[in-house]
Parts: sequence; structure tokens; C-alpha cells
Amino acid sequence: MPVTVKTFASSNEAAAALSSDRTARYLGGGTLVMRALNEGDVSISTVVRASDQALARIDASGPRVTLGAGVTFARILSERELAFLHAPARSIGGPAVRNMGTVGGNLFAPNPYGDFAVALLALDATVAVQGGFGSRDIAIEEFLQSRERQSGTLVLSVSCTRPASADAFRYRKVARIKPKGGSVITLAAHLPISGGRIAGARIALGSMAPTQIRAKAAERALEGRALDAATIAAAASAVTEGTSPSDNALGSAWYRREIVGVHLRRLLSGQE
Amino acid sequence: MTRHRGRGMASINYPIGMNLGGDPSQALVHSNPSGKFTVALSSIDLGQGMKSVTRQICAETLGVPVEDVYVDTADSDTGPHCMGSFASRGTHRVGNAVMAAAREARGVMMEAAAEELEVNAADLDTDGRGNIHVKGAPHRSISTKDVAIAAQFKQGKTISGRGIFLVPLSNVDPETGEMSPATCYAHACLVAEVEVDDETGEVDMVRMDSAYELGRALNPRLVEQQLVGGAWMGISHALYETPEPYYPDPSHGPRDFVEYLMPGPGDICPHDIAVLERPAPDGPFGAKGPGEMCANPVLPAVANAIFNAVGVRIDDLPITPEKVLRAIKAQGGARPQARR
Amino acid sequence: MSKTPLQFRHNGRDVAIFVDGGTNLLVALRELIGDMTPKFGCGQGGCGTCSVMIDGEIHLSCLTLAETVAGRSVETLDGMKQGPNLHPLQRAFADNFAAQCGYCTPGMLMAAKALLDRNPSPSRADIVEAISGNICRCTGYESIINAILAASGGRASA
Amino acid sequence: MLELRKDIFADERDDNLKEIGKGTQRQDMLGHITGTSSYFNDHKLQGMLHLKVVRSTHAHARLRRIDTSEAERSAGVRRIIRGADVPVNLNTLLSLINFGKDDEPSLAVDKVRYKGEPIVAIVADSEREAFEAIAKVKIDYEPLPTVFDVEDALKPGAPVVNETYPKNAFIYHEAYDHQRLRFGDADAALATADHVLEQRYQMSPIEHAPTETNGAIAAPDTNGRYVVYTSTQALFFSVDTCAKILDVPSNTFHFIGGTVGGGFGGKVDTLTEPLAILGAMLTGRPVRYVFGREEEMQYGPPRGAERIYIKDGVMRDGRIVARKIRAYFDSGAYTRLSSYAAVKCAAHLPGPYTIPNVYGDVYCVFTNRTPATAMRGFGVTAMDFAIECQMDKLANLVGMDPMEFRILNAYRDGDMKAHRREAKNTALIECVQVAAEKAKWPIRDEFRRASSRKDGGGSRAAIPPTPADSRARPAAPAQQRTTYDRLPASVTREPPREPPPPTPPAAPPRPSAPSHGATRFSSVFGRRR
Repeated sequence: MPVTVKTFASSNEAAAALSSDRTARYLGGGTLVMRALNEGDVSISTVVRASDQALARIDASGPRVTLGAGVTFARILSERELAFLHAPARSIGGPAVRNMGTVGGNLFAPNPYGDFAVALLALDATVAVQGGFGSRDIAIEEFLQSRERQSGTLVLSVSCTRPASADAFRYRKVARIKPKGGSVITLAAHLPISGGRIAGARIALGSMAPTQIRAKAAERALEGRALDAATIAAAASAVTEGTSPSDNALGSAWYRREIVGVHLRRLLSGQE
Repeated sequence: MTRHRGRGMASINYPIGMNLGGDPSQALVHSNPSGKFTVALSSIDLGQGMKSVTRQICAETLGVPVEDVYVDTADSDTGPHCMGSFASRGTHRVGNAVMAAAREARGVMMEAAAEELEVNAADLDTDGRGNIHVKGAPHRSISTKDVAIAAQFKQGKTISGRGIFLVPLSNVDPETGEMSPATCYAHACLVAEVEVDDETGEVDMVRMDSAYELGRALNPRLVEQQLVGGAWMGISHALYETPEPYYPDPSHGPRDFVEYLMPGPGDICPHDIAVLERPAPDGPFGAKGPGEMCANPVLPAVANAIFNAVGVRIDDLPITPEKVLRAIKAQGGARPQARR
Repeated sequence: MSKTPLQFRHNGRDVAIFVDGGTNLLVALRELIGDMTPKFGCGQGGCGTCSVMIDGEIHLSCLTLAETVAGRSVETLDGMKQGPNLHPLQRAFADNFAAQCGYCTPGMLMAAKALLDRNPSPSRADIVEAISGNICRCTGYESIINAILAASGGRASA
Repeated sequence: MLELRKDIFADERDDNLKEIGKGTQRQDMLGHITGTSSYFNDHKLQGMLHLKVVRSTHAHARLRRIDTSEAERSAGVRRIIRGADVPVNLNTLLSLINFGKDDEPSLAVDKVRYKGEPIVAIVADSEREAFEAIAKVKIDYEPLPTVFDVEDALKPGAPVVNETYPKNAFIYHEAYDHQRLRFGDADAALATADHVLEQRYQMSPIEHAPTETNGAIAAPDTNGRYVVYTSTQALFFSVDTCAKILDVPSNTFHFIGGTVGGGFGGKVDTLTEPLAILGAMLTGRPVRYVFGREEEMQYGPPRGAERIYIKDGVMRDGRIVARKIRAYFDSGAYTRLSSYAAVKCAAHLPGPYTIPNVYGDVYCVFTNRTPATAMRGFGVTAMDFAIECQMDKLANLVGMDPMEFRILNAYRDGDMKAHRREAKNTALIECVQVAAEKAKWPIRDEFRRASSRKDGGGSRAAIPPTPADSRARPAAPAQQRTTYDRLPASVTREPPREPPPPTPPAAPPRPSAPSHGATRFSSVFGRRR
């Protein structure tokens, strides 16, 4: 049986089709669903698409930035207003993958993929989803933790608040292969500074747990302090707390635990 | 200081052709009526340049321009038997077979030319530009095209040749291992410079300098392709690759090019190569085979450079950042050795 | 029958085919149109041998649902020559011996063209980035980088 | 950057050639840059079917039941192929040169020996339909104990991986579970050495990862033949292997290949051609069988892993006086080419150095992993890694510069090698000298003046007295026969002679016997003297 492709004009209809059919998957940029089909994943028999232009919209005019789920990484890189997201967008794939892969799809990408979601987690993004019962907003942390149950939902957009300064948001993907390789670990840090002190620190990690997670102990070590060497060292030594990395082809759990503090220290102190 | 540089070296040799011999290859060469030649092989070009190098060998042996030769490969109906493209045997074995076939074809071509010029074939030579002339009298000449026409339509001769090359099979003494594994060997020495991050165990290649001895560089550009690409593969074997990252535990095998690690275009380093040519007595124009041995010296040279940089010996391939970091931690930190 | 009609521009010519649901663009190009220049290397998006340009942007044809190119323009290596003449990139790849087995070459050339179409004088770092999604197992990349530098008027280091 | 050092060995070369030595453009370059080079998969055949295999999900298991009834009824399925459908469902690649015993089925019948081993092949109208049918094949496995470590596999009581070799090791010369190399008295020399260094080295498997995966398209041709487009690296190896497995004369096939998207050794094993042809025979239609990337990476054969122990004796002045090596090739579940790699490895010992006492035992061991095969540097890559890391350690141990240490111990023209043949045409010293020069690595004058053509031979040409092994000869399975050893173990044998010189390039070609029918390479040269 060939796969059935259903294309809808509105995301409402697409979401309804998706939630009513367990064999249906939503086709974004194709990097997940087309690969699964190419590799013989027969659990997918329906591919759902939506031509809704809202899914490809970028709203970057104000302090709150909204990215349609269908926005590609290449489009993010072409928007000067989205400079704070350029580093994570550029860290994904090669140019072809960036022309195809989408913000929405990245939320579903399993290890060792899903680097953009690490950045969004540090930025405390909100995910707007269209479920069977209408649309709603979910905090990204909750979305990622319950990702296994989200496959029947359609992501509409992601939004976050623009960091106050270029320095307040930092991102690093540690890969074996240059310039592009799978993530050994990925780190993102949002460090708003208020009166010389960090207020509302968020550190997100990729490949340090089954899904992207926050390093809450490291956040606590930073909170309310100046970003000096002692604070950075305290955050670096606390960063493995609560993590549960695994072994995979790119590195072992041991190695990830060993280096995550080194890279957090380098990231926060501006070292290469 | 977290990054340390070090240099290491290694030298190797490599046997040419299937171990113990017994691996024949054949070639057929024939001319069409315009004096253009086809080489029929069943050998394989997998990128190493089989078609190109046998074309040059054939042209040189026939004494015609390389443009007048085309190599057709591999078709089991038209190409005579060849053991295959492996064991660094292509240039040496197939090259010799092509040379033998081209020599026989040249013999017929010279006989046909001699008949046209009414001289003795032994007094003729080729100019490599498509003409055959009387030695010492270049004006008494005939083009290979005219010779081919005359041979085909007037003299009834086939300008063609058959060639085979076989290193006879050697047996092995079960008690001592006495044997004749190969008739010639290629050689190499390579110096690798690396930079090691002692907090992450990451190793970056800085540069490589090498000398490769391969009998004769039949085509230096093809040699360069093999040596540059082969050394890249050596880096890859040294630092990155395996389908079983936790060998002998078979788990976590890579499934795609993100999980299977090979150095990307941003991981390469300058590589200065010197090529030495000590002709092999039984190689075609002395050639051995550069294809396989080029990667081999890189692996130990990199391992030895890492020791020079941080004082740890990693004896398990691939040398991953994890292995380097574990070893550095086990010895209580990096111990840079005397700078080389 | 559940075939879907599909029309698009292929190297400047309009083509019309019928595809099965789920057919990717690589299969459509190779098996339905007969353009064998894009190659299958992985079907996973990891090797770049199937790279084509869609509306001037580089894409992986193996991960592109064929029917999404309806009405769009698809360029492959088959359309790179300018009439009978080689494209400067093709000449530069030849001059720099930037192909060995040749299997990655179509994808590399498309990735390089996508770069030069937007950035006619790229730096070495730009080139490295542009081909970072394309695997070559033979060359070690150096000759390919040099070829692209040469085609863009830069000086190759070899 | 490549520099030709024409000044070195100039007296041995004629550099006045017309085509040789020129950087002529590749014959295939225009095809490559225009995308018109034709690989096996670039052939579009009318009505082509697609073959996919069901692979074992266990590394070692008995197959209790294989139920394909639901898969047979699946949409688009043209034919299900089981082991019983394969005319000769047991083969070993090197049976073509009469080396080793048939030990590997094309499709597993009663047992699987590695994860990913093919059990059932499905031929369907589309790849999707083949995948759907695969999902409907039910296999009842009885898992068996597994062994993954080469040294564990050789221990008594280890699970038997491959019943053809019940001790989990390839049998050499009907006598030993390893290939030996004996030259001089290594133990005596170790006892008198100033320093002894024993080290362990290991290499994990390595995947060839050619950008083009393994594959073949087979189609019925006119007059009862089959045309086969293939990615093979060894055309006649594939032709003859298919003739054997499918039990038909080799001229049934018209194989076309020759332009291959990288191989590096990974396209010698003839894995896709037999099933593609069988599919075409059973359906009367063109059939394509091409590996997906994950199949290529995990179930396509890799360069096998190796474990190596080296024990060296070195004198204070830097001379190596003894080298003792024990090496294990991890063949995976079947022999393929690892048995041959071990012999090549033994021949390579002790590396490009003249060492008066050398002792080597090289094992080819079976484990429950993907069978290994040849790869660029076959049999040598890991050993070179081990030897050259060891050389660096030895140089360090005696306080010598590693370049000078190599030159001191390098083999030279006229020296006797450990496999008892004279070293000729050597050039290691010159390579070390030039690499040192290029890298601006200072070496002392006496080492700069050394030459491969000087100071070899003489006492270095002698074969030293070699004590017979004290170890009892292990009992050998009676049925073992290899090219290497046709004589019963008890017969006193003549040592192998230096073979006659190879066919000189100038010699007129010998007429070749026509290749037809089921001719095996072995019938051409498999006899011993």
C-alpha cells in the first residue's frame, strides 16, 4: 500500500486529520518523516501536510518573537532581527538541511538531533499546539518532557522573549566533526543581568538526558550573582546534577559528564 | 594552558598484490581502422584511477598519444579475466597485463608499418604523436592511422595484443611461515603534528609531512589523489571511525553519517608530500601501488604525536577524546614530552 | 489508482509525471524522469549525494516529498552545463582533480553552485560550510575546496 | 602539496618517457563532472522489482520457525525466497582459490550467527511493499549464548559460533588454529635483551562507508542469460561466486560494472548479486537489491577488529634483537577473507625492520558479529599501528630519536626477512630521511648518510637457527583441506622454494584457457607444485 498524502489548507484540518489517525505523521521539512519512510517505517501510512501560510510566519518586530512551526533554519539565518538565534540555527545540518528542517520539526528530533530545541529551552519558549480540542500554549519544558505523547498534535508556532543583549544568550554545540557534526553535548545559557547580577538564569542541555533538559543546579549557582570566575566555576561543577546522559555512537555517558562542566565554563567565560 | 602540541612519526612498508601471488589479470588491446586503440579489461575503477593509469601505460607502450587510447572496463563478456581491484594490485598486476598486450599489438603495428615503408620493423620507432618513422630518418614516416588502414584493408592483419600477468602462487610452511608473499613493497614515513585539549581529550590535526616511495609515479596527479585522500582516511581511522564504538561490546552501532564519524572539511590539515620512486623490477615502468599503504602510517604517527603532546599512550583505535581524557586523568594531568 | 499527477520545471523544461504517495524527489527524478545525476547515498539526509536546487536553494531530494515541488523549479547537475560548455565549477573540479570515484561529485557541484550563486567570492570557511552536508570518502576534501576557490576566482592552494 | 624527489634513486630509472610520469587528466573526469558516469544503479529497467531481506534481530539464535504465510499474501509481493530456494546455500568466498571450507549460507536456515544475518528475501513491486511484507514475516528465535571477544571465543567452553570451525578459529594447514612465523630464537634473545617491552594493542572494526552502497540489478537477458549490473570490486570473483551459489555455468551471466562509487575493500563479498539474480530467475523480471545506509554500516562487512600483543627485546644501543607477536583477527561469524588476512599479517612481521629473532602467532577467530572482510591496508593496518606505536615506545625506552631508531633498525637490500626471503628494492631509510627533512626534524649526519642500498646482507642475510616449537601440535579436524597444505601433517615436507620469477612484462602473453561453465580459479592454480 502506498502512503497516502493529505494536504490541507488550514492547520485546524491538518490537526484533526493527525489526531484521528494513529498511522499519520505530519510532514514538516521532511528530515524526520521522509527519512523514516525511506528506511521502511511501515507504521506511517498517512502523511499530513498543511499549506497554511501562518505556519511559515515570523514575527520578530517586538520583544516577543514568534516563529511559525514551518519556519526553516535558513529563514532564521536570513533575518537580521533573529541574530540571537543564528548560532543555534547555523549549528544544524549542512545548508541543504537548513533549507528544509523546521523549528517545529526540531522539537521532535531525537538525540543526537534537536539542537535548536536546546536554545529554545534556555529561552523559556512557549509552544503553541493544535490538538483535537483546539489550540493551546505549552511551556517548552513541559512539551519536551511529554514529547512521546505529542506525536498526534500539530505544533503551530514557538515564541520566546528576545534576550536583552547579545551577551545574555550563549550557545555551544560540541561536535566531533567540523564544521558540522552530531551533538556530543549542546549547551545554551540565558543569563539576564539586572544591576550587575544574574536574574532568571536558564541553562539548557542537549544529549545530557533522554530529552533536552535544564541544568537547574547550575542555574541556582548563577542566580543572583555576578558572572565572575568563582560563580562560573560553581555553575560548572554543579552542571551535571540531575542529568542522566546515555552512551551512544558519539560519546559515552561518562565522557558527557566529564566535559559538560568544562564547556559550560568556557561558554560562560567567553573562551573558545 | 589546556592545549598542547606534539609531533610523532611512523614508517611502514606495504606488499603489492594479493598475498602469496596466484592472482592473474588479463588485458586485450586492439586498434580500430583509424589507428585508435581500445583496452578491454574486466578490472574495476572504484575511484583509484584504473582506467586512467592503464590508458597511460598502454599509450606509452604502443608509442601513441594517450588520446588515442580508450580503456573499457568492466564487462564480463568482453573483458578478459581479472582477479579484481583490491590488494593494491591494480597498477602492478593489471598494468603489467596491459603492457604485455600493448607490446604484442605494437609488434603487429610495427610489422605493418615496415611493410608499408619497405624497411625492417627493427629499424622503426614511434614518435609518441601518432607517427612511425625510420630511426634516424624522421621524414620517412607513416601515421598510425595509415598503418591501421593498411593492416586492416590491405595486409589483413589485426593490430591487437593479449596480455596476462601472474605472480605464481607461493605456499606457506606451516611451522616457520616461510613464504613468498609479494614481489615488491611500497614504503612511507609520515610526521603528524597534533594539538590536544587536556580538559576534553579532543585532538586536532595541525599538519602532516610525508615521504612515500611507490616505485614510479605513473601519473603524479593520480598519486596525489590517492595519497591526500588516503592520509585523510588515516586520520579518520586514527581518531574517529568505527561501527562498534564500544567494541567488543557490539552496542550503539552508528546507523547514519551523523553517527559514523569521519573528519569533515573543517577537520583537515595541510599535508606536504614527497614522492620517491625506486622502480620495482617487475612493476610496469617500475610502478608499485600507492592506493592502500597511504593511510597506514597516519594512525601510529597520530598516536605517537599525542604522546609527545600530553604524555599518554593510547593503544586502542580509534583514539577518541574519551580515551585521551581518561588517560590524562589517570596520569594526573597532561605531561608534555620534549618538543620535537 | 492512487497516483498523483505532478508538474514542475526540471532544468528549465516543464515535466509532468504521476507519483505514488510518499515518493521522494530523488526517486521521481531518477526513475520517472530518467535524470540519473542525483545519487542515492543514504536516504537519511546525511551524505548530500542527492542534492538538487529547488527554486534556487539547495535541498536534499531524498528527503523531499516529490509532490511538494509542484509548480516549482528543480535544477540538477544534468542542467549545469551552459549549452555545450562546461560550467566554470565543472571545469575547476576537473582542473583540480576534485573527483575520484565521482559518486559525490553531482551533489558537491550542486552545493558549490548554490554557494556561488549567492556569494560569488566566498572565503575558504564559506566553502567548507557550504559542502559540510556532503560526504566525500575519496579525496579528503582539499581538492574540492581548491576547485571551488578556483571557480570563484580565488587562488587554489594546490 | 606534492613534490617529486627525482634526485633519489635517479640511477635506477629512465625518466625520458612520453606518457608515463605526466599528470594526464583522468579518462573518467568528464563523466564524473557531468554526472554521466554510469554506476550500477543508473540503469532503468522496465518493470523492475525490488528485493529486501529480513535480517536477524539476534546475534546468535536457533531459528525455530520462519512463518512467511502472511507476507506471501501482502500486496505487491512477487516472491518470497528462503534458504531452501538457494541452489547451493553454503559458500565461502575464498573457495574460488580453494582456501577454507564453505561456512556461510546466503539465507540462514536453522541458525543465525550475527545480528543482521539475512534469513528471508522478499521480492516486491515496490520498496514500500517489500518493507510491508518484511513486517509480516514471523520468526521464532531461540536465543543462544553469544561471544564477542576474540580471546573469550578461544577459551574452552565458549559458545560455538560457526559449527564449521567448532573451536571458533580458522584451521591452518590442517594442523594449527593460527598461522605461525618462526625465525631465530626469540625467547633466548628476549632473555639477553637489555630491555623487554610487552604491550597490547587493539583496533575496533572500521566501516568502508563508500558513498555508493553495495548493490546489484539482475535482469533476464535474451537467450536464457542474465545481465547483472553490479557495484563489485572484483567482477569475476562475483561471476564465479554467483555461478557456484546458483549452480549454473558462469557464462549464464553477463556482468557489467567497472564504475563504482568507492569500495575500499567493502565490495568484494558478493552479497547482493546472488540474491538479485535468484530473484530475477524466480520472477522472470529485473530485480534490484541495494543496501540502505544502515544496512551498509551495520550489516555490510567491515574491516575486522584486531587485538595484538607485542613483546620486544631491545639493546641499550637501540638494536631490536627479538620481536614476539600474538595477533587475533576478529572474523565475525563467518570466514569471508579474514583467514587470508591473518596469513598476510604473518608475512608482514616484524614490520620493515631487520630483527634477527621473530616469533608470530596469528589467529582468525569467529565471534557473533557481522563478518569482516578486506579493507584498504588489509591485514596490515592494525599491525602497523601496533608496531609503530611500539617502535616509538622502544625509542623512548632507550633514549633514541624515533627517526634515528627507525633508520638503525630498518631493513636494507640483501637482508633476510622473517618469512625467509631476501629484502630487495627497499626504501624505508630514504622515506624516513626525506620525511625528516620535510618536517624539519633534525637527525644526525650518520643517519642522514644511511642508505637502503648499503650495509645490508652479509651476516644480516643469514637464516638463524630456529628451534622447533616445544608445544604439542593440536589435533586437527580430519576434513580440513586448504591450498596451503595438501600433505598429511606427518610427512616431512620440503620447505617452500622461492617461486619462479613472475611473468616478465616483456614476455609474450600466454594463451589463456577459455573461461566457461563452472571453472574455478582453483582448477587453474590450486595444485601445489
